Amino acid sequence: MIELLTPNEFEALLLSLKISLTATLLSLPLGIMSGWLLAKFDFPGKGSLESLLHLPLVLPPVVTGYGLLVLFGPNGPFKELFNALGLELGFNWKGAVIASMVVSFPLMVNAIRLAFEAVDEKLEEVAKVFGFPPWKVFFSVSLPLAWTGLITGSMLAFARSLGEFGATITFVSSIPGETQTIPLALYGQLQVPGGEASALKLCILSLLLALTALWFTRKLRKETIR
Amino acid sequence: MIELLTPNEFEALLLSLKISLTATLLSLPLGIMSGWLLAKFDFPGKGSLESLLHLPLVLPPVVTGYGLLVLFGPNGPFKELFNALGLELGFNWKGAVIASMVVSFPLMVNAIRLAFEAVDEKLEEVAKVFGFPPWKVFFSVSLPLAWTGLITGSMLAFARSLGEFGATITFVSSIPGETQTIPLALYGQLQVPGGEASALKLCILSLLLALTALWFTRKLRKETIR
Amino acid sequence: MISANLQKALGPLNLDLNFTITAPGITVISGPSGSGKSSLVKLIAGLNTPDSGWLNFGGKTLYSSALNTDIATHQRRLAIVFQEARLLPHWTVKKNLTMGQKKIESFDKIVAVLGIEALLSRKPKHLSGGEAQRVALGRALCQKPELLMMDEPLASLDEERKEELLPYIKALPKKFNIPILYVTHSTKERNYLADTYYFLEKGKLTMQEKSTLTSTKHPQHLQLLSKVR
Amino acid sequence: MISANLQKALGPLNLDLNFTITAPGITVISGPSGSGKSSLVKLIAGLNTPDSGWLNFGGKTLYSSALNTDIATHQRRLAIVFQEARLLPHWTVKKNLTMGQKKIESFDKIVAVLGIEALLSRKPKHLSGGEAQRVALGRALCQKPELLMMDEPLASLDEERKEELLPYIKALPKKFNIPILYVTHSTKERNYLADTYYFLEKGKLTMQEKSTLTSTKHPQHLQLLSKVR
Amino acid sequence: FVAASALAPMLVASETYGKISGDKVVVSGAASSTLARQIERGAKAALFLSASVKWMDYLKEKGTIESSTNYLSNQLVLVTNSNNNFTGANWPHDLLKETGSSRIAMGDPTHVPAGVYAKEALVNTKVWGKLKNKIAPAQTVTKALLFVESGISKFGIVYASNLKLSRKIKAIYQFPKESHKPINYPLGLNIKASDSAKKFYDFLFTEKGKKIFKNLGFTTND
Ligand SMILES: Nc1ncnc2c1ncn2[C@@H]1O[C@H](COP(=O)(O)OP(=O)(O)OP(=O)(O)O)[C@@H](O)[C@H]1O
Ligand SMILES: Nc1ncnc2c1ncn2[C@@H]1O[C@H](COP(=O)(O)OP(=O)(O)OP(=O)(O)O)[C@@H](O)[C@H]1O
Ligand SMILES: [Mg+2]
Ligand SMILES: [Mg+2]
Repeated sequence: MIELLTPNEFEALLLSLKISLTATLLSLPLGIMSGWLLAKFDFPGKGSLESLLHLPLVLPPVVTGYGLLVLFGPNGPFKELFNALGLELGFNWKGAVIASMVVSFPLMVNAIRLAFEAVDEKLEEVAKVFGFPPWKVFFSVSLPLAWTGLITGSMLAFARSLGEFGATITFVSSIPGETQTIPLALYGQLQVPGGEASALKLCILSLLLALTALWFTRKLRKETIR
Repeated sequence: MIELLTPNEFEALLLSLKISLTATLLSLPLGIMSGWLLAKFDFPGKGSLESLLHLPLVLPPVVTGYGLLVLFGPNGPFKELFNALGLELGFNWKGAVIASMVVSFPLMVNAIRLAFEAVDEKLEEVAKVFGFPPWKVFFSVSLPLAWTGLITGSMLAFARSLGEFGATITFVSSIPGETQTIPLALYGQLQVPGGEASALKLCILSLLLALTALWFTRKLRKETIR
Repeated sequence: MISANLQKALGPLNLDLNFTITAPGITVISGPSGSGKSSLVKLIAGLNTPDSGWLNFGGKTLYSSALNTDIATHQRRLAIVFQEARLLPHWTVKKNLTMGQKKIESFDKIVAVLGIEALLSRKPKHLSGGEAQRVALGRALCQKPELLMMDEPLASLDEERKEELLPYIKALPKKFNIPILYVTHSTKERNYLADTYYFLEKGKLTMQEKSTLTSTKHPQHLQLLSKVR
Repeated sequence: MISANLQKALGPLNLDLNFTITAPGITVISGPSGSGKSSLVKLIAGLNTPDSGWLNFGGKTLYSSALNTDIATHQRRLAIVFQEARLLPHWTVKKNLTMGQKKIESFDKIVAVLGIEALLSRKPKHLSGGEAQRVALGRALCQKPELLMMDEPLASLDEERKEELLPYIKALPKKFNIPILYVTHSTKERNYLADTYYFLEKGKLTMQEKSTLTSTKHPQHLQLLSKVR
Repeated sequence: FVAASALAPMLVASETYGKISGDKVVVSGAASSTLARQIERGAKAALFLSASVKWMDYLKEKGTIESSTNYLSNQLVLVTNSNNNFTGANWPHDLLKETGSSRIAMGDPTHVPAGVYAKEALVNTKVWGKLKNKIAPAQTVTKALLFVESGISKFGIVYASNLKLSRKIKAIYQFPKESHKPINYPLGLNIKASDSAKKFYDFLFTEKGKKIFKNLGFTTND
């Protein structure tokens, strides 16, 4: 299999995997928190939070990418923060992770939110009665009962990250070995007359990754033991 | 408000609305069916169906668009079928609807699936016992109890359609008044000197549409009266 | 007339049901917790598929593993009061009672005897345990089934209400000419209602003689009762 | 010692609870369905916030609208047997009993008296109604709370099992030195268990004299009982 | 159909022409590759102004377009953010030194026409070897421009016509014409084009038509 791939394609594969996985895992804690907040609480500004979360879904990816460029670029408002952290996002894979996270976040949050909404409050009450402090109620009751939502949400985010193109290429460009994921490489191949063969190969790679993710998701779903 | 918009922008707004709404409404029956099948049944080929549904999420939109162009374009294999139906998809708003549907379908299906999975089977059993044939069980019990999922799914699909760019521009190009939705117009404006003002306006238009959709969603969610 | 010969393995329990109920009237089924009473109800309803055997009701074969027959639940013309209320949460109490039907005969009567007049427009979420159970009972009574099954329908009602409902239930078989399968743990209910009485233990049904109805199978009860009173 | 003065409007019902329980032992609360018994339990547990009033327990103020005090449920050191079993579906029966605690005193004893030895490794989904209720009861007995509340804990158990459990429950207050609030519809249980007895009707609690314990409040019962027996 | 980089003048041209003739011209702008594929697949585009000769040849091969003329040409410039005070005086020394850890924004040299020309120019000025790992290959020239605008790239190589897109950008060096192949935008007429489309085609070659493109930074080939 590997021999069938050019080094460039192989690099793109690894990069896609690395970026999508990192993005999904990094989003997860925040996604869980937001999904939970939206599902269980009414608070002032809930509407605004909801809107903000859905922004990247509604805006064309180019705009999202442009927004990221303005926000996280060297003249952006977070400049000092990132400098202090020693984090540089421009033109590297970390930037691609950010782009993927932003773009796939709404999908993750909505799945998780739906799952939390379906958790029976009466079961959470039981845990409270038996002395579980709120954090323990959350981790031992709410979260496990929202399991399918977590899985679905992560799968959606991972798949969306794998397919992420517009925001990434706008934010961190398409540098082979650094930010050129499968979709970007694929796009490049489509721009060259006669690049279809390689494009098809990359397409199939994407699909294989996605199938693996789906297979994995099915396994994990089965673990749900209601 | 309307006076603030150039005729082109206004056209793009209407087109976006028309295309996104049509795409969402047309997807809904199919989305409900697929979500229900995936949630409630195990059948041979379930894995394949699942993979197929998630394809457009994993593939970069450009590829999806290209695939649509090859499949449904004026010279595609379904040419005769479409001619017979009097349907022409190439380079018109109907094609844009198809692009939006394909791209947003996985989001819709997953939300609906999660909701169906959360419906208590015992309640469906009650309806059966009291003589409801399967279709009636579905419409009077399963579907209403999956209400939040339907709403969330539709909202996600609508929002995703509003932001849809890559597949659309690749499949049906960017023809003002016909296929040039807000994101495509926005993209065009970014290519034109002094287009930033208009681009910003279009951005805000997108957001307003999305906010309306979210507000609507919240209203409909509240109707859920478990 | 119901006759059945059904087998079903449920985890460690092997249900092996073999019975014929020819008499109309109320057939009471008792038995310790976990002996398979609710499972029996589900098997007759077709909510659970038996491993093997057959089930006849009123001359029709509802299930037969040999003939590969399995009439769908919704065609079996049943009504069940489940052990849990199982009300449909998106419908009002009234709609839960009528299950969407327009005209229910003696609807007002049923509502009155259950004391749920004041609840009709509420959603099930806001009902107390006993209120929910009464609505579930009312839902079954509003139907005109060919077989009515009740799984401890009075368990969480107060005694006053129980006393009111028992005569009402006792009169049902004659009134609508249907058989009733009644699951209960209560000796009192059993003694008052049973025309036929089966005892279920470890998956096996045994018909009890009429004469045993007035005595109790478990001398321990009496012993304790005497202690308490 | 519990003393309370709590008001809460629940739809058409105005709960107005005013009581002091000084004696240790078992306080039985009866009352018709929908009179507010479960709501009372929830108010004491802090699962429902009262509209006004105060609640003291063992010298601590758990709730006071005047002082703006409202101790969170998990700090109230309670155990409750809910009217519905409310088992956690993702845990085995064993974990549901221990609630994740390592060492439970007299765990084997509790499991034995409830007859749930064979169920320990099962998931709640596969339990019968009575089995689930026994596990829910066991869960509360495994705790060492400062107040134990039980909402019809024996409703769906067979009579044999009830007879076994009643003496066990009766012995609890002395054994662990805790008060028990026991909600039941059953005259039998009430008569056997009650050290103090309250009757709840239309949201109002009235203490019943010790002497009324042996007679029954509702002559109708006796009437029917005599008919049945 | 028109390559995105030449969309702006084409819009003006179509509007002007619409006023003169009363015919409505519909302009669709996207990447040349996208448009070429759409035309191949049966898009009813009468005219195709491509940013690259390659895609025009591709269509000619497929027989959808008969012939084409190099209608426009363009120039390559080195740009920087207007806030920076670099000049082109020390070309290419400054470029090498000042790029530092940032990257030079340009079209992707593997397929974006502007990038292809830029690479050629750098190769010919003998700096490509040192810079090839220091470029940010953008999806389009406009996006390369965005990189410079946002400051994430210090330098960028774009078309002269792009300068009109942003006030935050200044050109500091114009690549000599000899340093790269001529930048041509071939204009082709679909074999199925209608007569009215042909009229617009002709209009583009009038002085009036050409002036529009010149105003927006292009050179027209006579
Ligand atoms: N959230 C609510 N909104 C409106 N009414 C409610 C709500 N919760 C409970 N009620 C009503 O309050 C009354 C008391 O309910 P509660 O559950 O306390 O009754 P109960 O005494 O436990 O009855 P049972 O013996 O039937 O369990 C009932 O009439 C019930 O319908
Ligand atoms: N899906 C299942 N898998 C395994 N065991 C099951 C399943 N469903 C029920 N059982 C077991 O089968 C037995 C019979 O259950 P059933 O609900 O019929 O009991 P029951 O007689 O109604 O008891 P109760 O009086 O407690 O309601 C129980 O031991 C239960 O644990
Ligand atoms: Mg049962
Ligand atoms: Mg109650």
